Amino acid sequence: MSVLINKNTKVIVQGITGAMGKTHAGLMKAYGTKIVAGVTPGKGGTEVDGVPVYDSVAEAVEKTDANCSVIFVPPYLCLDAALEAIDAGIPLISVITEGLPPMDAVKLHAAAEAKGVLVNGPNCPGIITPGECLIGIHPGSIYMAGRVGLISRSGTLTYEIGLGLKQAGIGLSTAVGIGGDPIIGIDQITSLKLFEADKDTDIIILVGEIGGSAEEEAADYIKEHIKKPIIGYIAGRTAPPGKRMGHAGAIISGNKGTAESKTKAFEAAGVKVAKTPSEIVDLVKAKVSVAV
Amino acid sequence: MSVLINKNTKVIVQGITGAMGKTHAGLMKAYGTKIVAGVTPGKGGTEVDGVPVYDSVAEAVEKTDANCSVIFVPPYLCLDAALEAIDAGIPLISVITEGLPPMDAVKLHAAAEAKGVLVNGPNCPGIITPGECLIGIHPGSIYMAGRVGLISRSGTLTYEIGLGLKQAGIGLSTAVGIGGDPIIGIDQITSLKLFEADKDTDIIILVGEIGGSAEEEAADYIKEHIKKPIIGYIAGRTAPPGKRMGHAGAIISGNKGTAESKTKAFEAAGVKVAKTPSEIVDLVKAKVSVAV
Amino acid sequence: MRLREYEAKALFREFGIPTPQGLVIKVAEEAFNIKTFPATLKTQVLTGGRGKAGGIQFANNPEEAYVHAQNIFKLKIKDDMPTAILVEPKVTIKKEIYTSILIDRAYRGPIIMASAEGGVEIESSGAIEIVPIPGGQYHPFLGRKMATKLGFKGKDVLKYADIVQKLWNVYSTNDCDLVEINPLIIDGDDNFVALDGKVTINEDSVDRQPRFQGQLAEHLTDLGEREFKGKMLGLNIVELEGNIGILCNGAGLTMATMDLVFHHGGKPSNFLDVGGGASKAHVARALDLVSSDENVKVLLVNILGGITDCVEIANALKYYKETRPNANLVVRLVGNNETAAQKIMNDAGIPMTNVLDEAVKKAVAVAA
Amino acid sequence: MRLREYEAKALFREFGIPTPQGLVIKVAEEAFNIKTFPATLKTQVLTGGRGKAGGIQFANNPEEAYVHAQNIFKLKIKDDMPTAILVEPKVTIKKEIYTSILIDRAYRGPIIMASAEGGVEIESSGAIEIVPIPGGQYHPFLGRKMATKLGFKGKDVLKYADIVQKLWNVYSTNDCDLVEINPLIIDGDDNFVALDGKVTINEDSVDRQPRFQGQLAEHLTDLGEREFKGKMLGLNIVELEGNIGILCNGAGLTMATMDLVFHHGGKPSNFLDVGGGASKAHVARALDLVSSDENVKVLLVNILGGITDCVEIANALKYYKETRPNANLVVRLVGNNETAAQKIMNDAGIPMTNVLDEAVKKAVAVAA
Repeated sequence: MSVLINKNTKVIVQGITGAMGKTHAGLMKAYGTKIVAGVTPGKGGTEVDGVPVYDSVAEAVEKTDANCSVIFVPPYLCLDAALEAIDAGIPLISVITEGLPPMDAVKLHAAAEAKGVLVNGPNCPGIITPGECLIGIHPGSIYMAGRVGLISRSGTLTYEIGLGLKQAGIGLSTAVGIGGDPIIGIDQITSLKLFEADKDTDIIILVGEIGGSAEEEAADYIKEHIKKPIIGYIAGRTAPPGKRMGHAGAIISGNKGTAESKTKAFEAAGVKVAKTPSEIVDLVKAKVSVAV
Repeated sequence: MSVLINKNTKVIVQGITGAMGKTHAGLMKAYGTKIVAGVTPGKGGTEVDGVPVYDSVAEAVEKTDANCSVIFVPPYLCLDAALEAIDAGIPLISVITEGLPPMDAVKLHAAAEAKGVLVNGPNCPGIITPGECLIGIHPGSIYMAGRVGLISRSGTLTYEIGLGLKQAGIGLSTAVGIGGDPIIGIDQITSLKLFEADKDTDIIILVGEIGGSAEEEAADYIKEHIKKPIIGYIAGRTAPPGKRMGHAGAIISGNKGTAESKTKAFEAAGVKVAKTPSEIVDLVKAKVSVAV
Repeated sequence: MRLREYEAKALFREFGIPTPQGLVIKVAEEAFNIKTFPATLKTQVLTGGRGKAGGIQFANNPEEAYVHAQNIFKLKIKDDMPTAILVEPKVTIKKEIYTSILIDRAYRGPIIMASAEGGVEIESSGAIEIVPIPGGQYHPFLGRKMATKLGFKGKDVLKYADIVQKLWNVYSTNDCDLVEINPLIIDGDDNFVALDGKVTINEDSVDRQPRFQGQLAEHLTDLGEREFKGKMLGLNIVELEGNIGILCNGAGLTMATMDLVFHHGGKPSNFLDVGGGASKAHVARALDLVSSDENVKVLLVNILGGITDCVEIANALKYYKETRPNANLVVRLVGNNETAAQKIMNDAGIPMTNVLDEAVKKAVAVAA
Repeated sequence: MRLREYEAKALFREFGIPTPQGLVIKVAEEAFNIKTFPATLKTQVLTGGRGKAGGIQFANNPEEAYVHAQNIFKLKIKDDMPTAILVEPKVTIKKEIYTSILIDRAYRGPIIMASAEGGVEIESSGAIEIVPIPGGQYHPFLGRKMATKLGFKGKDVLKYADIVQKLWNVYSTNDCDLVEINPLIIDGDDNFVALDGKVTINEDSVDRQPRFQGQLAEHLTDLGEREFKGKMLGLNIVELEGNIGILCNGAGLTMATMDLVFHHGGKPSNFLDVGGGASKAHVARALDLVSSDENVKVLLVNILGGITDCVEIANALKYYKETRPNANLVVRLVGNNETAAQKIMNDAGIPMTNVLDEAVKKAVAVAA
């Protein structure tokens, strides 16, 4: 078991003929993900790495029964691509694209919510259920399968933790890279809910960063609803206020969105907060040995 | 009892300072409807016929707890007014205005559906629960209270039937003038559902007209869900195809929307179809006497 | 209000939809200005079936074109006399497609309707595809979705979707009821070209479309005489073939009255809904309009006053009776201010009833 | 990218928002062109707190204005040297309001934020009202809703809503992050006038806004030197005060690395996320940029190759080491193509670890 994706997930890649789409379609396929089709309007009838390319998502879905789409199209075409996937009835969409204009993000998420479609991202590394399915740009070999759920706003930091855990002999049920934008679809609360309900997840790692109040809201949710142990981490403790730290969402505005506030909220919710990435691994190890 | 409105309904009038709004606010109030406020942007702080006028619906709702709005604003301002009422949390909106541009109607109904708001109209006479509450432009004195539910696409034809019934000593639980536009909110099926559930309605009169397929769809619904006796009528049997007969929605397109098709559908659903307005009264009288 | 083909195509071009390079001629002599042959001459009437009626002709040289133009300018099709001819060069047609955008009741919003087989008999061809535009919010993928439904592949998907996007722009910017391209063709250079164009502006929206304001009268040539006058007077009239003139308030009641006339063996001459709250002057104009058809033998007036004040009606009838003492009038008048109205009618010597069936039967008897 | 006040106001006027009749002067001598006195001279720097810093002055005649202009043109505020002064006539202020539109995370969309008490200390005044714009779809009633929330009545509701509608047009048409009027005033004639204006164009959207393309460089004057260079090179750098230069891939990992430096007692000189899949050349430019600050004592490179090819990083580091043999480099390099990269690093004589904590501790020791 796992959350969101597994070995039966049938994936289409929107923007498969672009550099990014092509590379990662190949990597996902090599990992074992069922890549059933690609979509690039105007390139229908061709193939990429043995994957048939269609002109529209509707056509791809009709031909392949795909139930997941990974989007690699350029930022200004991204909203249209995502709305196309929503319209075609795809229930899970992962938007890897970075740099989506904020108003496009607003419209994308409003449309997805209205239809009950789950959107991962934008500006995210995607999701991986190690050994079963990888959507997005996670380096698959860095993770091993196991019983820890991982939720993270960051890409490489997720890999860092996945790698550290693997070196410690600990595997993941699923890693959800929720993305670094201010407005995202599948957020920390959605992911927590899924991991809480997943019988093959024992522990959850929640990696936050400065900016916004998602961690504070997650903490409130945890207090009420999550029974499984959670290890937290907040990146950006040394970030100065008012500066965008790479991610569009990683910015301290006034005195809002600080690491202190988030750490405090986590701790108040009973989340053990690690101070360094390696401490995350140590804390999980301790919990795992307790559980054993 | 009744459907949609009753003596506790608190009504605001949008466009109360216009000629139409002013006249009918007065008539509604005289009938006994609880007109708690009027709204005309730019005229806040004034009064019409003793009714306080506010600049925004939000303000009017905050001050009066209104739960119904009747809209008399000009066609091109109507969409904005209705969206304002929806935004302010009004659960029932009656749009009397005729000549709403079709694309505005599309947006209005999409917004209402998304929020679960009931919209009566546009281009309708409103709703009356005789003796309790009148919203819209029905001539109140023409109706008497009783146990017959009336659903109609037409205004004056509704009055005609109401008057005929009154002259025969028969009263109405509620009359719903659903409106003559192609796209309306509360339609025949919504109204049928309400009357079927209303314990103070014994018989339902369903007045249709040419154009569209609402009667055919209602007939399908009746077959499955309605136990109460229904008397039907279709206006426009002698209308030529391709001509808009007053109402924007009353047009036979090609061979679609004819009175024959609708009559046939009604009859197949067990609805007794009257040939003339006076026959409606006769048929109801017969049913009433059977019931008594 | 429906635009003529050449007007629709001008609008298309403004929004980037390719059309053939056309020439509009207003007198036959202008046929000698035609540069490219063979050329197609198309009468610019608003009614359909122009081809069958002889309104579309082909010419190989200026002389032929001139003869055709002379004939076309004399050709009335269903009451509609052309004031212009659109001349277009003949084009190579690789494929004909049908595409339109209109509001559909069942989808509660606009839809794209298209068929991979364009041409005349579109309704019977049966291969019509529909892509709804949910909530009236267009997005580019909708055009591509239709493209793949029609079987297009690769570059053609983008080209077709581009046309649909532009057609949507025409539709939404101008508050249209309908925009239609039939046929939309793929020409010898693999470009999509609108070979015909149909645009109907929604009449309720014309007043917020500055470019079409005041143009209504020019676009009503397919209406009957009373219908045209009615539009100009703001009166809702539909011409029928009978001899009983009808004046009523409310669309539903007017239809019911017509039906009742028929039910009792008569034939209505028209549908006229005088609307709610009509004034004496407005009703007087309506009475004039209805009786302007010489077939009308009797005027049946059926008013149920809700907003409408029966006194206004009575005064209009009184004035009408004074000016046309020999006209046959059958009046049913009930509702708002009924008693006062009754008095006026009595004074004017116009018989009146408050029972609808009675009035209708009487009118039918007079007309028979 | 933030517009200067006079640019923001020009945009406001284009969209119909009234502003005072201003004059932009680029050299002090132009002060003699001022027609209306008393006049306000405002330095056109991008940073806040202009008034306190002496960047806003009042003049009663041309001579006074000239002296003020000379001083203002010499006044640097937080690294920002003015290139223009906006001169405006003094206006009568009956009331000051604050109004802005921006995206709010909690509402997952744009909001109107306003206060009936405008002015400098808006965040602490506490009387801020919010009206969300659901789904990013503006409708005129939203402005009226805010108007009544602010306590306006009657005609003022329409006037204020008109300003908000136009402000929304500025916001949505130009892909803004923020549009703000503070203060929006009611003047002596009861008109609403934007006395100040703040417009920030979203940087991710600039490329689809033709009017702002190529203008980015002019609007980055409030950035530090390395930040400005970084923007020009497409490198994501944030200046800090420490002495450990940081080059990392991924925003989260970069922040975590900074935090770790601090955790182990060091001070990062910067945040630099070299991005995913960086080429040798891109990394080389990034290394140059980081070390262009003279305080940097050691360069800490932390790369976890996912999309990124470790060989590209290694080659960039090798080149860097060759050209700057004395630079202190601490490198942690793992992931995609790690083994091949390790070989390059060994050949180049650059020590390398694959344990993050180890690398950070070493860098801190070198910098101490």
